[in-house]
Amino acid sequence: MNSTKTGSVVVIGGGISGMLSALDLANSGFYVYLVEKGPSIGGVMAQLDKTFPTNDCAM
Amino acid sequence: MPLKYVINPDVCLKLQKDKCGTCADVCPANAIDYTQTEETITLNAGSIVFSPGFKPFDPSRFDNYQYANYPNVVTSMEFERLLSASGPTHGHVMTMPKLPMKPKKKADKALAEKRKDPKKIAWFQCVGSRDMNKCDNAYCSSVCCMYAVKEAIIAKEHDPELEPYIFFMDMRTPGKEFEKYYQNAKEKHGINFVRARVHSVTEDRDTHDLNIRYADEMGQIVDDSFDMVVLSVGLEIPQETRDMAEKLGIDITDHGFCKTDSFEPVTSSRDGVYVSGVFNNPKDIPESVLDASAAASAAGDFLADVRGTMTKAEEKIEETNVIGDPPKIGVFVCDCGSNIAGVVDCPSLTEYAKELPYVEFATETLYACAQDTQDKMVETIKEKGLNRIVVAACTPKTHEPLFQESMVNAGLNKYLFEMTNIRNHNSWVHKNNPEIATEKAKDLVRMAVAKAALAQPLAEEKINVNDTVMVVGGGLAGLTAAKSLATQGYDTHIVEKKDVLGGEALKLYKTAQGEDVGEKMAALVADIEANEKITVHTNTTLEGVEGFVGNFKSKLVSGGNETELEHGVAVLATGAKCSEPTEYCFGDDDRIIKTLDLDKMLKEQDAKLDSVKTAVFIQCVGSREPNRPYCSRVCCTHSIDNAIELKKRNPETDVFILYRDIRTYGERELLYKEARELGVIFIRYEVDRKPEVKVEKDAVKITLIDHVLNQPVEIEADLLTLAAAIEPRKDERLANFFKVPLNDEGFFVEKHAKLGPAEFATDGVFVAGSGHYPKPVNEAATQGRAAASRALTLLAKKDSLFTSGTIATVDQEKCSQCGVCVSICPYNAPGFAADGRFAGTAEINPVLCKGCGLCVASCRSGALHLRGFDTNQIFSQIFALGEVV
Amino acid sequence: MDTCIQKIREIAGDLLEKGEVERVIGFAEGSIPMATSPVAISTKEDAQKLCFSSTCGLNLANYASKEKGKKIAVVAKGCDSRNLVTHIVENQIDRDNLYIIGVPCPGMVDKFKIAAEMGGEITGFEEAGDTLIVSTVDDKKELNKQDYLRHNCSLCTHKNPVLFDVLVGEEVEEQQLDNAYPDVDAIEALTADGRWKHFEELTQNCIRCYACRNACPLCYCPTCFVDESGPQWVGKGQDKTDVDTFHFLRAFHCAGRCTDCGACVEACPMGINVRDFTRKLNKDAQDMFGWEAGLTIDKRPPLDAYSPDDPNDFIK
Amino acid sequence: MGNLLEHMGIEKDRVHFSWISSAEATKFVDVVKEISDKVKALGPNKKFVKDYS
Repeated sequence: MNSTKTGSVVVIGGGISGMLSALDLANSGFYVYLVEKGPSIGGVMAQLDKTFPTNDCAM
Repeated sequence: MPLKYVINPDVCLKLQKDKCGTCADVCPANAIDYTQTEETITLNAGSIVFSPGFKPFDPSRFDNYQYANYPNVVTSMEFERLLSASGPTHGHVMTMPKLPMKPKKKADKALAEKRKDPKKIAWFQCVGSRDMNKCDNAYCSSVCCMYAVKEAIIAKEHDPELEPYIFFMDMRTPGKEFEKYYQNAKEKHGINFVRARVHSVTEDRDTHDLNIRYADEMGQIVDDSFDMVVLSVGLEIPQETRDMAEKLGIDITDHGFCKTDSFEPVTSSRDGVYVSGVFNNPKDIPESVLDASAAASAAGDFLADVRGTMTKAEEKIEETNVIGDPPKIGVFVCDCGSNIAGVVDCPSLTEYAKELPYVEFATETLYACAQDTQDKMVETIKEKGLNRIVVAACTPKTHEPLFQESMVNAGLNKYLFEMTNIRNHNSWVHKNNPEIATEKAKDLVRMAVAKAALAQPLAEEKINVNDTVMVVGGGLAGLTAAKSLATQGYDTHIVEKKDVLGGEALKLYKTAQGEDVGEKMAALVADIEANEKITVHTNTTLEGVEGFVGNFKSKLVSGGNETELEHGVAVLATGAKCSEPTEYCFGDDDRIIKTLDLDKMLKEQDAKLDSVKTAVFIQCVGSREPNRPYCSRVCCTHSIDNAIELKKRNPETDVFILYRDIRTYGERELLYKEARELGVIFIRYEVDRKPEVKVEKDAVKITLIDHVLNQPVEIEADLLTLAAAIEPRKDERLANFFKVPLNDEGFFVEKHAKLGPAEFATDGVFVAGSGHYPKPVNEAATQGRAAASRALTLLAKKDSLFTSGTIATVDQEKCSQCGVCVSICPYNAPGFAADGRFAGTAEINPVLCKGCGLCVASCRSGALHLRGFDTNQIFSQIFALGEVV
Repeated sequence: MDTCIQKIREIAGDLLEKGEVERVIGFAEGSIPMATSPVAISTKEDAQKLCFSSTCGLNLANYASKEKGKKIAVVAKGCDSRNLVTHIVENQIDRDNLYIIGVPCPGMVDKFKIAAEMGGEITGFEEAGDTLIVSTVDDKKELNKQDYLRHNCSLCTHKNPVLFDVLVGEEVEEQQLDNAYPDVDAIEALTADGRWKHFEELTQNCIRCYACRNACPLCYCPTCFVDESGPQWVGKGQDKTDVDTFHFLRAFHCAGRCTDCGACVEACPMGINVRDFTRKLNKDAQDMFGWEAGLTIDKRPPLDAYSPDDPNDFIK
Repeated sequence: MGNLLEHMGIEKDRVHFSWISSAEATKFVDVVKEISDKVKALGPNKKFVKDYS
């Protein structure tokens, strides 16, 4: 590994996967840029009503 | 999600024609700025996580379903919004949902008058998936079967009169707890499942009801009429994403999904670029969440040596001492848009709150959780010198931490906060009785204020975290987790009871993508053994665990020698095993084998294979049965893979697969397709009409009823492979060591089915691999990485890990030393004080206490109290409720 | 009976003389017939004060825990020994500091019943085997003890101590009962209103002296819930609801721990059978958990322990 | 607790224990309806009620 690497990560996509990836990275010591093309993060999951199989609210 | 309005520049009159401009005039915050334009920002980053997601398939181009033309044909995504309380109909399902709720056009108005509550709804599965005729999506989208079942159940819950029908090819419910959900849908909820692909939909011109035509299983043409049709659309990778992938220089499959290695399942073909979510093959939420953490782990591994170089420390705000000060309560009433204000009279509620004892300030907010409201809250607290805050809004489960953060920003202890739920508990359930709802909201606020007045600042204890990690289980998932943790600098110990590392994966031949498992595992094991940070304990068992997050002490026993390992976190990756079939004459004849036996033969190039003329596979052997009601997930793909292998070795071999539903989810579907093209014959059987197996001298005879012909079919095979169920190890002792639960079947129960799939509710304990649920190589590796990532976030927080303030405390004067608390606590938090004035009385270890209150309720002497929920606070709430105002 | 008393005195004297214990808790004759009372002695000479008869109905475990930290010996009937077990389990006594002088119990007599039979003030009480010789100023009767047993003793299945260091006298035969709870069954057979009436009448004379609580070896909290004023769990007056709440909650504090020793009833000056509350819970403990209190020092009462597979049919 | 209350003559249907998660809205509604129907059928409770007047 070379030492010219930057300790930051760009996460492209603000859906559930992108958001959580960004959180894990930020919480484990990396600076994170979360990039989302839409006006808000949340992705498709935020539009769902309930989730299977527990029928928990998706929000 | 930040609730901010944005301007759609394509239709904005101001931007397009420089007319209008009303929004700038009316915005009290002067937030409108027409001069903003696109900016290009260059970011320097060490790596990229690419998680672009998917687009729901657009069914407009299917002329047979007339989605574009019929008002009652909707997509599953649209139906999802119909069910949602925050959707356009506030959760009320009605026909013609695509029309505006209050239509303006004349034709729409006429149509809207025909709106009704649907009584019969049909779901069509595989719209835009598993389809090469009308679109090019040969893969399975993996999620539609389950979401359709869910939508049908929820719709039926809304209206018990509803008759939901789901038209499907194979029901694909191979996830954890999915099969039970499907069976419950059939048996408890009365959802109708029809195995058919619907040919076409026509519309009654007058009523707009939909007539459908399909061939049932016996080939009979059936006509039926429905009020609504929901198209279960698949997940698709849009062209835009493919273009971006090309720009990023990463390889994608024909369908636009990222190409990854099964053993490095989130690593793209380009160094430093990691992928997650549906772009990395169709998947549901928990798998996307696992991908997310796994990608974080992989990106972190790549940047291990520069970790922590760019992060900034948070500024600490001095906490105001409020002890002794009279309560000065601030009340924030949230409208939640129209969610609350649409029912509850929020202005009068706010006025009412102002009159309550100790209330210094009360205000109404459109969205209490919005960032600007939060900033205002901080400002108000400082300006008015408030020392207790009540928010009347939604559920503390999701929003309490946010408000508490604002408390901290304003210099207040976060436990001086009280939240009352006037949405879920009030405006949503009493939406038809606004007056009563307003009264109830007043009661709730009065109770919250009474409790808040008694709130005390609570201290959180710092937890010291030991840097060492223990991974239990040296299979693929455990090794993957260990490798990532060690790469990022943590001493990692792998505990394996066998004499070699590798686990069940060593018995596999190839992955679904054709990788040689043996070779890959050997390379992984070599990596592990070469890693200085990793200590491998083979032939070792775990005989006891003490302690808690950050401070575990485990007893390891190897060959009679006992050692103690101190570690901060643990990853449980104990895997699963193949069950021994009790049916289909297994064990009576060496031509009847299990899938893993066939893998062994293929691995060893067993000469016996050359003489096989007819090979039969039976699926669901011991799975999806009353005593093992789950689907073993991997067997369909595994058998098909082996069937292809046999066909390729010798195209003359007749290969039959006897199945109940083929569950080749995601791009595994392509294998199913390939198998059919190679001439593998698939015959479906019903669970109550299982194949019969007889061992004869020249052949193993298999008889079953063909579902198409409804005639008995007899196959004489010289190799019968049983897809035996995958069974958890059901290690109750291990579960007990770490206080983690097992489900009915013996799999570990994760923290949260959706959002916490690689960790346990017990802090500092993580889960990976088939001990959680049966999974193929790539998913086990993903979960291994995900568990590592979750563990890493905890280890990285080393200096800022605190307990909760809401824990039990002991009034030692009152303690009778009876020990009920010590005995009853599921978390071992209470103990007896060893010395001091109160030696012998109970004391609580704040680190172990979860604040569940069991001890408090069990204490006969009234010596135990739950901070933040003290008896006087509860009483004050009850009395406040009783107050006639 | 006399040899048994002799033995108790001998053992007690011995223990005190050798300094093996600091005190011996036992029964001594009272100032009037049948009124035996608990006594704590600390010299060999005082050992002669110790006695034992069918009138020693109080539970000495109650006094043992008050001597925390000291080495003591306790005279224990079957039920006393079961409460000592409970005290060991509940951390009130250290087994190492406790010497149990076990007495196989012949059954205790119901003093109220004898007094009622005799009418006048009792001036003499002797027993010879199963015959009770009771005299008043102007009468003398021979009564059959079995007819005058306390109700709990008549249903007792643990007359012999379950835990002891020495046993005085031969073990007695334990009775086998087809139904250990006929009284509970009788109440259960009533209608809801009938049951309510039963308990209303039961507690109507209660003066809230708390003698039942004080006599009970299970009630050792530093501050009892009835004395607590912040929060005030139960009103302190004679309101019937508060009286019932006291009995109801006290019974709950005994759930799974009560040995049905009868000390509460023995102590009640108003003759209230408060066991009607606790017996129901004892029966439930037996039916739901197969549990009888105080039989083993290895297990805690079922309601003290957390188990994910507790019976939960009541949760719907 | 239900058992002893019932033993004392408080009708069984007046005391109810239920485990309902926040996701089980339908169950909550069903249970509450069931209880309120049962309690309505029993009429007002006169036992164990403190008279403050």
